[in-house]
Amino acid sequence: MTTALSRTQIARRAAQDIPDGAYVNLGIGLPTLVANFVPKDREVIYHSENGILGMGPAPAPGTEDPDLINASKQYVTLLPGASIFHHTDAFVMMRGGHLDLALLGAFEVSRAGDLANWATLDDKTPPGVGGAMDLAAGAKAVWVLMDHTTKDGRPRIVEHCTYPLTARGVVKRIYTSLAVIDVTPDGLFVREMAPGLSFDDLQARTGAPLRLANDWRPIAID
Amino acid sequence: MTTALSRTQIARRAAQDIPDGAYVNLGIGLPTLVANFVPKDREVIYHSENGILGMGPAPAPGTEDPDLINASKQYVTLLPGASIFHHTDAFVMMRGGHLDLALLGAFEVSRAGDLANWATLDDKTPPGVGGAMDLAAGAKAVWVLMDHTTKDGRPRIVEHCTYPLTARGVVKRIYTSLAVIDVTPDGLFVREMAPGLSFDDLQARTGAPLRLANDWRPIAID
Amino acid sequence: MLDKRVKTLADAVAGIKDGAVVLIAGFGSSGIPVELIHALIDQGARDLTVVSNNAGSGRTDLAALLATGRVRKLICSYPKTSGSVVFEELYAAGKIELELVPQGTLSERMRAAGAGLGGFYTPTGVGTDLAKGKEVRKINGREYVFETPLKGDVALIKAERADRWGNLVYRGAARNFAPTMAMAADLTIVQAREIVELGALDPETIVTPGIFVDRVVHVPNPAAAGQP
Amino acid sequence: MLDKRVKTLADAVAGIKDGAVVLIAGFGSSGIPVELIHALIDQGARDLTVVSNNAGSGRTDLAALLATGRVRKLICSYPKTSGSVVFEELYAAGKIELELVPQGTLSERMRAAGAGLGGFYTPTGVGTDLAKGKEVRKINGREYVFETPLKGDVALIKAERADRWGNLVYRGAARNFAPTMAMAADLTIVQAREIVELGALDPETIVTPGIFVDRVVHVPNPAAAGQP
Repeated sequence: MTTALSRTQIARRAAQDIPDGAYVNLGIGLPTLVANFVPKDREVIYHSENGILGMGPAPAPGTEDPDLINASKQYVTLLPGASIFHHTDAFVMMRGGHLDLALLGAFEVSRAGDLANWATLDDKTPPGVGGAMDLAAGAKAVWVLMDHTTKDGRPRIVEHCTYPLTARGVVKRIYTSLAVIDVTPDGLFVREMAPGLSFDDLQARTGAPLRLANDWRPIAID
Repeated sequence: MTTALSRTQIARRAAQDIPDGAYVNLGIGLPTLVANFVPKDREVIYHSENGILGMGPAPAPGTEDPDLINASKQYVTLLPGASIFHHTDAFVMMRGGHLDLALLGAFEVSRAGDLANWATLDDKTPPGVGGAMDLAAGAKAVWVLMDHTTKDGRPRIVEHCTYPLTARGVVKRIYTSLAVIDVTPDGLFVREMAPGLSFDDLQARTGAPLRLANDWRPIAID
Repeated sequence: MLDKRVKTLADAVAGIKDGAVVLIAGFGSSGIPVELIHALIDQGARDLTVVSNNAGSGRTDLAALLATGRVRKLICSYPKTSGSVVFEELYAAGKIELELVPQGTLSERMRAAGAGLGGFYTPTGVGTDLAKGKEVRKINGREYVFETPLKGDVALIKAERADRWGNLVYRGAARNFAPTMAMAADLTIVQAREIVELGALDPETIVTPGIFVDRVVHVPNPAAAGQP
Repeated sequence: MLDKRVKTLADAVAGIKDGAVVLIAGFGSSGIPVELIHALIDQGARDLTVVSNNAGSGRTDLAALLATGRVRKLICSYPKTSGSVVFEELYAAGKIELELVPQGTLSERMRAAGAGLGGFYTPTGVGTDLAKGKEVRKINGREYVFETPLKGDVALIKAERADRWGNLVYRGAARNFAPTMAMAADLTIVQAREIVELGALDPETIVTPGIFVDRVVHVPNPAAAGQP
């Protein structure tokens, strides 16, 4: 019997891989949960596109500062060592390859690491891109966190993205509810699978060919 | 009998035309003298390419700060209201049309306002351009201060520059030892002449055709 | 004497013309020049192009400006912040044009205008719908999209402190787009919570040197943006 | 723990490779990282390309580095500051290559590298000898020269204060090229007159955020540049 990971568990799993001292941008949604689970002995520096480096946890109720918010417009705090800068410099950091990691949500990721995470195919609501394309194009590594399939069971890991692209060939690793997958020039390598899941089951729920790494292991869930 | 203006007098004359509240960059050499002669009731904000806006007069002996220097590497002071910024922003101001005036020295100026002020034709010494081209290309107005002729009597105002160009068509006004001349699409208009000088004399010392403005007057020298 | 202070909000926005490109600072509700936007509404200029990261939320400030129908076009990276109801209504009704620009490209395009550059090549957006129709060039083996400067006729800025030369400092991340917009507009108008004596700001910590600022108006108790 | 402090000048410059492009901050004698330059001389890397606004004066620091003969090429805007005797001798003898770049273009090219851009169009230099052989493009009726990013393998920076995350503030106009060079190099090495506790620098007045810095070494009494 397979236990798919919850959103919290996906975030928890990804958090274990963030290196000490890394500069990290957490995308809107699921990725923002990651900050809660990074091991306490690691010092991770969080970046926000509106000009903050060194964000700390959410403020205690009543101490919120309207001028300290993150990209999701949530209140944040500053850690000792934090810095404030203007938007253009914030994007110098993003576009210029200065961030070690961007953890992003996605609608789809392709076999080649193409990322689709900014626009749905819905024409009625206005589109919004924000900093998604800059971040995807510029971070040293992009990791995607997402459910392995859509709510109605269609794969999100696909041969070619059907949603509008955010950037081509940028995703290096995918953390899903079912697996941890590396995107490599030689294809998609499954590093970890949810406990109880077989490779064939995983492949059946994936829209692009997978390869099982020799040293694969079950995802460790607390 | 014609009295040519001294370098100090050229600087003094140009200084009278700097408007109150102007942002001004003074080039190396003769233009730096201008700051001494701006009427005291005008507030002029001096810019230096190494990241200073609001330079004041030279410091009193013994109070020099090695980290407060101008483009000529001379010690300066900061006025109340001064600001410090990095080099790239200093050139945003210069290139981006934010300076009202650049007062520059020159080897030659052409009828069309081409400026030659960065390189001699001497091959033995290394060339140096500094910020000359950025300033010439970007200031809202470029005024040139120079002797009317070379030491051996050749004109510096010419049909076409023989020295390497700094920028094309940028000079708006020329203050020389003999005249104040506006560079216009209709040609070079003489606004003022040194006392005692005839238009024919001036034209004879100039390498491009001049026109005498209807309201021309003698240069007022203290 | 160089004195950029003006007495009233009406003086601050005087002369803004119909058809103007107006850069409006702020990100979410932080750094929005609420009072200047309402002064612009009162001033009455129409057929405006507004450049702002978001499309306003609630019914005040940027949303109120949009609601007047005087904004022909919005150039923006993310017009769908929660509460962007006014924009969504106008957009659904086809009553406003939207130019969607990646956020970093938006900021960099304004910087290019302020810096006097003719354009730049960015890796952002290559191969996406937002690069359609744009020149793509391969430089050192990587593809880049050509982007052009985005200049404002006017910029509306909120600052924390200003002096009479127009030197500015901001409050926290309210800084966001303001320093870039200040340099990118022909007429930069600032509302400052506090106006201090010349010399009171440390030269080394001034964020926007006064050369980028044209008018400063004192707004001691600025309202929060995005109110219902 | 993120700790960019290193114990010695030798540790600070360890690993700089032969053939490296080295960005050296400073303007005239202000902001020159004298001790780091001498550490680089001791370290011994050769066949270097040095990017610096001037060519050094006197016989110390940059002039001393040039005198070792290990600098193949200098990219520079103004190599003829008074006292640039070492460079002038090398140049006259044909022993060093010079790429002369307008100062604003030099700075902007490094910024483009740091900002991840592929290049930009500048009005500076159009129609001059320094634009020869370069693409010229007319944009909105004005001519611009295409310029490419200038990236450093290493940047050597002098700061006034630093913390262990590498956040920096400078002293007066010694700031000059440092913030831009810090973002333009793969390995940014800083000598700081003072190293302070994390949190001691005001977040709003940090000039170079630590993300652009890799190593910080404490040099409490930096020597003046350009000594005989």
